[in-house]
Amino acid sequence: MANFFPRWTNLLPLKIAVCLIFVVAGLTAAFSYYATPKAQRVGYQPDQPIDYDHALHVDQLGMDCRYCHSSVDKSASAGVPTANTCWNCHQHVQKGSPKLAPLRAAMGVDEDHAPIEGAVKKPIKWVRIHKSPDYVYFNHAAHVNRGVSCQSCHGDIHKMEKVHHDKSLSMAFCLDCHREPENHLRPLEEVYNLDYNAEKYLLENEIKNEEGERVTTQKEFGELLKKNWSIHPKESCATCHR
Amino acid sequence: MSNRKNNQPDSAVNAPSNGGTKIWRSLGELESTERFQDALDREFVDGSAQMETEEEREVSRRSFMKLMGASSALAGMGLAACRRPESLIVPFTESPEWSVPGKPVHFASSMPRANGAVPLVVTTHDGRPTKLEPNKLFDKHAGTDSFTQASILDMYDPARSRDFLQNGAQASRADFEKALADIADPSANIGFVFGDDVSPTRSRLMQELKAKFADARFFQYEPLSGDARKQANAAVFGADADVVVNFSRAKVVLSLDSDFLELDQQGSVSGFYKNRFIEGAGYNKKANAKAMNRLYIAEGGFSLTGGMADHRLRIAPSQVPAIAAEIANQLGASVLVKGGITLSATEKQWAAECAKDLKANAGKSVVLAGSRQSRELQDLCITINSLLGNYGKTLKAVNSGRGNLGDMKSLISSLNKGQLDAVILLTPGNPVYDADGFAEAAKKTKLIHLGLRNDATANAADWHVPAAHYLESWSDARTSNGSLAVVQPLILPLYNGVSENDLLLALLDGKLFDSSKDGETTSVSYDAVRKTFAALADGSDKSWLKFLRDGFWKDSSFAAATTLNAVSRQTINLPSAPSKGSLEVVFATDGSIYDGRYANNAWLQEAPDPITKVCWDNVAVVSPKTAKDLGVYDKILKLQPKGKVYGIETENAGVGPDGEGKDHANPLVKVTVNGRELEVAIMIGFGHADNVVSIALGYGQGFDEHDELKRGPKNEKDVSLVSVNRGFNSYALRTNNTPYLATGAKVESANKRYSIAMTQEHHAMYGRALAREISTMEHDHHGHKADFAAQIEGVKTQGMDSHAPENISLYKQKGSETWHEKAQADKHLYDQRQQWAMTIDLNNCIGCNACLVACQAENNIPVVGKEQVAMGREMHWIRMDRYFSATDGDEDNPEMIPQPVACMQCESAPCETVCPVNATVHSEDGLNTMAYNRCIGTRYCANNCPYKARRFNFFDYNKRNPLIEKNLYKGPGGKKAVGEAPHLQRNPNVTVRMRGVMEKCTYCVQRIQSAKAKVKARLKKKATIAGGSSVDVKMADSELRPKLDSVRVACQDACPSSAITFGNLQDGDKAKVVRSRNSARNYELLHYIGTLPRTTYLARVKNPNPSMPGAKGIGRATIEMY
Amino acid sequence: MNTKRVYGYLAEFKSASALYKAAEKVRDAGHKKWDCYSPYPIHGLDKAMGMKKSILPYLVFCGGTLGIITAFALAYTTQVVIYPTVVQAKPSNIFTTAAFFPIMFELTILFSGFTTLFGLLALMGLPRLNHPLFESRQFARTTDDGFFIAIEARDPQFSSEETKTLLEDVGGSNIELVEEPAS
Amino acid sequence: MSDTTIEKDPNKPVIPVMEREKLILNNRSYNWITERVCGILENKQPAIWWMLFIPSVIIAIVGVGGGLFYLVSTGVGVWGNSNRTMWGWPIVNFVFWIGIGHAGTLISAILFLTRQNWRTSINRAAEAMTIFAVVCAGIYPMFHVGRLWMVWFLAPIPNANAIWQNFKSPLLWDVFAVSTYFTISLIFWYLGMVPDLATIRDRAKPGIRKLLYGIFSLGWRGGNRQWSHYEVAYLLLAALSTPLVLSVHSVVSFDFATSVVPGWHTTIFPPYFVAGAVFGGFAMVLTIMIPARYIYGLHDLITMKHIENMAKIILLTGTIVGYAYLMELFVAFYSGAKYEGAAFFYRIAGPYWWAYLAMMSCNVLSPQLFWFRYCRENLWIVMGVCMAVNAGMWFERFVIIVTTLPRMWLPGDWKYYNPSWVDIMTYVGTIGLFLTLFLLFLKFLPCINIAEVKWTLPQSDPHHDDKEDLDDQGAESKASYQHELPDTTY
Repeated sequence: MANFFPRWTNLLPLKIAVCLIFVVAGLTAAFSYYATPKAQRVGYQPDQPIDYDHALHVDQLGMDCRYCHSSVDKSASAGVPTANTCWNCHQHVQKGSPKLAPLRAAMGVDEDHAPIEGAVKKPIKWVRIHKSPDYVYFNHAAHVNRGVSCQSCHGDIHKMEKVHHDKSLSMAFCLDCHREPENHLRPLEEVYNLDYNAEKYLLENEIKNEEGERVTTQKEFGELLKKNWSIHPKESCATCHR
Repeated sequence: MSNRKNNQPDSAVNAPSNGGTKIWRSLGELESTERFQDALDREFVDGSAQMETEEEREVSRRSFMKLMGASSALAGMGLAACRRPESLIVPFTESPEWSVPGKPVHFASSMPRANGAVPLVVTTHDGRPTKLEPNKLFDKHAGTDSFTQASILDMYDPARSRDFLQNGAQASRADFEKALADIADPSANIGFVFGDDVSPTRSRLMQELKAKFADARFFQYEPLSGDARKQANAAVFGADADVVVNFSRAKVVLSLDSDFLELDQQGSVSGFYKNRFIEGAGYNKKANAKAMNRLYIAEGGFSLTGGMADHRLRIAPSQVPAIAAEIANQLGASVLVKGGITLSATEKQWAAECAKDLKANAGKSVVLAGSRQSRELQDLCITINSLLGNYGKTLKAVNSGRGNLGDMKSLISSLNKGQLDAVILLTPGNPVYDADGFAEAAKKTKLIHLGLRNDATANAADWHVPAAHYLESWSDARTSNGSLAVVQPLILPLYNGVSENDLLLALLDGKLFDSSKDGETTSVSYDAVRKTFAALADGSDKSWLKFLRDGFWKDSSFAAATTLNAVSRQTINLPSAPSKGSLEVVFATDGSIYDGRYANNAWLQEAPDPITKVCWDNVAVVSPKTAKDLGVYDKILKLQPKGKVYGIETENAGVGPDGEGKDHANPLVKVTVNGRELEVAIMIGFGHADNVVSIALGYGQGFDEHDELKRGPKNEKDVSLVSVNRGFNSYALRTNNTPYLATGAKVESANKRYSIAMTQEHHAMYGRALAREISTMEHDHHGHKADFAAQIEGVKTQGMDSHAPENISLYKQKGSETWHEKAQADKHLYDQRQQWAMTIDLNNCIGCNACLVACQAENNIPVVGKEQVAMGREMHWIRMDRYFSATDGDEDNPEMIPQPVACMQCESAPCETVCPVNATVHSEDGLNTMAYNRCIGTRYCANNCPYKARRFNFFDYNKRNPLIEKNLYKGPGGKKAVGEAPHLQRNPNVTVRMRGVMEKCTYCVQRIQSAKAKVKARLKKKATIAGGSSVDVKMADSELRPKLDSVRVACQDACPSSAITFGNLQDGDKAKVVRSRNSARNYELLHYIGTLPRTTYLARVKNPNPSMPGAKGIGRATIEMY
Repeated sequence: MNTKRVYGYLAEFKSASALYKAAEKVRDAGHKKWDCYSPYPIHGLDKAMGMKKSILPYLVFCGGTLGIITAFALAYTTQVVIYPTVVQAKPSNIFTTAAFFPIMFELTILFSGFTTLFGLLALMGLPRLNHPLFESRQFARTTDDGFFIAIEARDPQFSSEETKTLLEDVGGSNIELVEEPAS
Repeated sequence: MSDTTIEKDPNKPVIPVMEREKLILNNRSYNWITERVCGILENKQPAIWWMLFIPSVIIAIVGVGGGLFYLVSTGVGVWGNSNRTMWGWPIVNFVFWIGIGHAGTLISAILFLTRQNWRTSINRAAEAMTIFAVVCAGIYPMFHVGRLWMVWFLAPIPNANAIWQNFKSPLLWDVFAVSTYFTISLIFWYLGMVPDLATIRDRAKPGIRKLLYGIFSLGWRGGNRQWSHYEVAYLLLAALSTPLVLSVHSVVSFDFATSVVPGWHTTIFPPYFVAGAVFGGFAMVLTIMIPARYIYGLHDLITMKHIENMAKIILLTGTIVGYAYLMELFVAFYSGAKYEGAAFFYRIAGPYWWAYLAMMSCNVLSPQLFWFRYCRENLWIVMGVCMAVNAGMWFERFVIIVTTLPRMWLPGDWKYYNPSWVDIMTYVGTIGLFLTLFLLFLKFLPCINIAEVKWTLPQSDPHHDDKEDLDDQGAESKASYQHELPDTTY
């Protein structure tokens, strides 16, 4: 009787094994990259009914975050401006600009701002970009009031002509900061100053720590603030989950 | 949504009303009824839809089912392209006043009730009322009962009446307005039937109506109103007089068959509880037995008041006057009792000693008669009180200002005489169902009914008007002590309902106010109420605003009434005492749904009856002896049922004769009385008077084809999914002459059984010192005496704790309070600012369900339905255990001790260590946290929880409506209950748990968190206002601590007896909770396991009168356990 | 079938003992690349063939050690270093190790098991589905009741004559020259 | 039996006293053994096989398939569990099956280490049983969780939540223990089978059979240079499995022993669970092997000696278990802890007294029959006792779990537990699944370890000088086996 299996089958098992290793490794890599919030969210940049330009309003016109997101330091949710907040300025500025059509619709007026009879004021429907899961209870006030800036989670909003999702906002992301808040803490006055730069700030005003040495880096500064304000972020579940 | 349309033939669009059982399948569908659409638009202007994607609108807020779905899908595909579905943020167009997105707003209002309005603080989210709290400004010791807590669900009841009905068929508002115009003819004889509550505005309008309609007659009806009591008081103190009790002055209280603590309130009870604290309400005094009041009660079946009583006399209600007479005579009256029982020696002694005690405390005592008891008793009660000189001291006769109103009897007679062209029913009662003979009589007139439910009366009436809930309407009311309280709307009527005042005003002005026009024109009721206020208090805007803010008007009260003439009752005639052959039937008030008006309230239906622990049904309760006499049980049942094993009878915690769990079925009996019959399930009630059958009222309003006893379909239109096939209608046995009790009843077994769902099926402590008890009286046990002080000291070592040492952990304890210094220094693990704890004072806890329901409202706890409860799957985070204990083996007269059990937040929590996925771990501030989104449902934690305080979502109780027959078991095929109105009640700060997740009490962590956030905001202001740079500002832990006792948990707020104390251990002695924990009465439940619970109990103290019969046995439930 | 490669000589023996004796002789003849084939392991044959002890145990020991280390590292880093949690008031430090023992043990076994499996396959040079010996018809009886000795052509001392005679001398029967298609 | 052996064996001096009972009777030849064993899977299966197979497949599909589908689609609520009794039948069945599994490993590993050659005839089937039992067991903890789709939370894989498992939880230990146990048993079983697969390969005609057996036998040649490694590897695996099998059931017992539940919180659990596992496992081996032996006429391979030895082990372990039961009671009584005492009192005399009675009589009393040689040798009795033990072991787990949880600390939450029809259906389903797998095993794999059995034959000793010609012996034996079958007495 001859060999039942041809000779080439001798190497076959080895080849299969090698291939398997590569496939599995590849899949793992792909999964661990694509299935993370980082890949899922970062860069998300939907079109808005009105392409509101943060760069223009904040960076050039120097508006404060709280003008529109007025409840950020009062409530858990930062709040999205109501139509009449926009209207405060735009009833005078950019009259009749086609970009602002949705706003006028919301206010029930026509191009030259004459109220339309019996118009139903349909609110503006903004597309949501930053969204933590329903079972996560993030409290804006609790953070901005303790020296954590908008920037830490939303990135350089003031440079964005069209807002996109900048940080992953995954649980790991939260934990990083809850474990080492010193990397993010800044003076309460500077929380809404998106151009803030720790080094620059520390050059301008001389700040000394306990030992009386001058603080120069964000880390040292953060440590100092953490100490002064006795900041101890929690890591236990109930901090965010209820 | 289409698939849901399919299993919903009558879509809300084309069939707006299909009787009581209509429910929306989804908010989306809900919108399509355009009336609700603009209700939505006006009320929660798209703002409420904030942060919901279109398809999310179907899903209830904060339900994270979809999230799970999404995330697992993502995990499955793991594609870069796949983002979460686009979602929208829809801000208001014009920001409404006060509203800050994500922040609740609180308003003061009050709930009108027969025995005095309840001042409330209402929490609203995005314009949706979500939670009711007692108005602590009004009375800082006041709480609310379960009815008040649950009343918010009535507003969102999907089966609530929404349409005008003409003879039960849908009609338009316009038609009704026309009909109303015809009726409102000045010459017409119109009868108005009000409820028992007192509303100044209504009283004022009544006068105006009198003026307009000369022949108008005014009646007052509630099925459980005590007419005898009113008449008695009227006879003595003048027409529509009322007597208000002031318990805080009373040292001795004698209740003659009155459950004045819960179902038969005759005045604010917070005073009574104040006098139960032996260490003072703030736990800041030394334990002092003298400080404690003493409560005597003579009653038939156990009531919660009876459970609190220091001395309880078990006697047939019909014979209570005999005792009363005995006492009266002891006090110097000379009343001759004809008929009835001849009091036994003990009973005589009981009365004598009680009388002595009362005399000794003349002027510092109160005697109360059950308000539904006979006129004889009422008179005797007044006699005794006046003999004791209690009037003007502990009792105050006042003029309620109701105006002289007729009762149901006179209404029916005048109907039969055909004297009324039209009757306008404004009472919360449901006369067609609950008033004997009304239905026939009403045929002779035009019946106009204003009500919240499509109940029997609504469907029988010529016209039914959908009422506005009290949270939707402008009105005012009087609290029990007569303070003027405001009833202000928190939301526009969801279904454009009509308030009582609107209707009355419509008759006056001839045009019905349309609440949908509100905003353009101010509500007419608003004007009316304000006018009344101006008349009674002050017309200035300032005081009006203060009134609205406080919710009540400080210096307002009833006008005092003067004693006109003394009672002159020389003889009383009693029905012969009940016997085996001719029993006595008591038509009891139901602890869950009162008189039946709350039948559609799922929370209340599922809340176990405080005494019988029966959910979703009512039963006939009899004493063990009577049960045996009736032949429904072959032997007299013991508290700890014995069982036969291997032929030997043992005390083996065996299954009772009715079965247990899902097999629990009670025998049916046929009750014949007043020449009428009723088949009703019967149950043993320990401590119940012999030969007396108590049947709670309010059930059996309608049945469909699924009914277990095949009683349906019957009155199907009168009920909703919640109230269909529930219990037995005992109104059928009741006549207007026997409103409270009927004698000469025959009861025989019907050889059938009916399944009953109970949350507690074992009623004794089985020799375990769980709910501990001591007595102020010296206690002598086999020679060794223990006085009060010694007993207090002994609390901690009752039961097993007297000899068995607690289990010691191998590790050095690291529970967050007891950590050793090194760990304490580690701020990462130990929180210097707050360590939370709770104490429950069994001395004040009466075992009502207020906390249970409040918790349900606060924490989005689902209802699971009768079958699931029977299987032991109820979701209440608080399990209200109540134990009977028979000291000296006197099983006929046991004591009753309640014990609410929720998660104890053990510092060394057995549940934590066994969770494989770290879903439940300890928090820095001593909470035993539960991360629902991490839980995979191994259920090991619940097994390892000695207190069985954890609840598991066996089904999607939130998503699948558990009330639809077998719906839960249909899985994906089942009907979804997503987006139903009750979901609008949900607390947005608490996750709605999905199927397969464990849940439990978390000390209302959402409240704790918001308190912390508040502190931070406050400090930020301080830091920035300071002027200098915030960098230099120092913030100490002490500053960062929430204000002393500022965090109040839901159950604590609701508790009417302030038995629950919650607070921060780090506040030290300043915190009430720390003081109460330091009390010697403080003990840990199951101390032996060494779980170091953060929730601890304070032992109950009984204050017996040493010379009373059986005084020795009182307060010894656990004291002799070793 | 013209070009064939010689694998070596295959001789059958009557019984285990015959094989044993033969093995000793072949060993003494100084052959290296040869092997005895039997339906079951014959005791002492290693000695008879002058083979060294298997090194497998050492591999497995390493595998096991790796396992216990992995387990401890995994448990310790996740529980103590990365995210310490407080459960039932238990410490999260080195004293927690006691709670890790079960998993450390299990992983030790698991890793050892895998090492054994793959180590064995490697040492036996399996899976190898095709082998010249399978060309021989009689060889199929090894797995039933045949006892064989095969001396490979690769063996330095192999020579078509002497090897054949050697096998005859040691009592081999139906001696066969095993060849396989070169292809 | 033994004396007949002596008659039938002329070429041995008859010294009954010294005679050591043979493992393989009638001096079978290698070839006979091969024929006999391979015959089972080469010839057509007897009708009885189909009669067993078809129903078991149906039961398995309906019970396990249907039951689990309903469960996952609808919710754990379809089981009888409640907030009082969070673990009911599912965990009872889990522990039951995992216990069954242990005898397999025990037989092959421990008996191998202790050089108990009589194991060779039964270890293959026993190991197979282990694998299949663990498969059945594995179903439960997996589908038991409330959110199956989240079960990957149990695996320590790095994730974006930066959160990990709780390595202090006995359940996590369980996950590791059971999966390890399954893997190792599988390796052990498979490696042991390689040479036999080769045998079948070499007997198979070219075709699909040859292909498959060829692949799975990995090209085994039976050269001594393979055997020597193989021997070592097998020894190592045995050495690994022995502590493993002890640890696994100890860990399973930790689920209970480490809790605070009265009646669970006892140090005696680990040893007593292991003993119980061995006990139940051996019973199950016998329940399966005795019919198989009869159906396939393996009397010479699985002799009365094997059966008797197993009966003795059952007697031993059964007595240990009985001791544990009594010890529990004594400790509970002696501790003076009210709750412990009550827990055990309710076991005996509580609402579930019948379960305790069943457990006691099946597990403690019935094995006592094995004190008598007659009972050990009467297969009907042996069968009966084994059946009783199987039931008894299930009741043991029922007693531990179900009678404890509904009567724990606070009388306020006491409630009786009833299983739902889904519980029952799924359990029956797993029995079907087990049988299905085992029957398939009989059909496609050598149910007896051919190589090792040959190794135990006297002529296998290299120094056993042989007189007779094996081939004839083999031929004759073949003949003998043809006419032997009818007059089989068992």
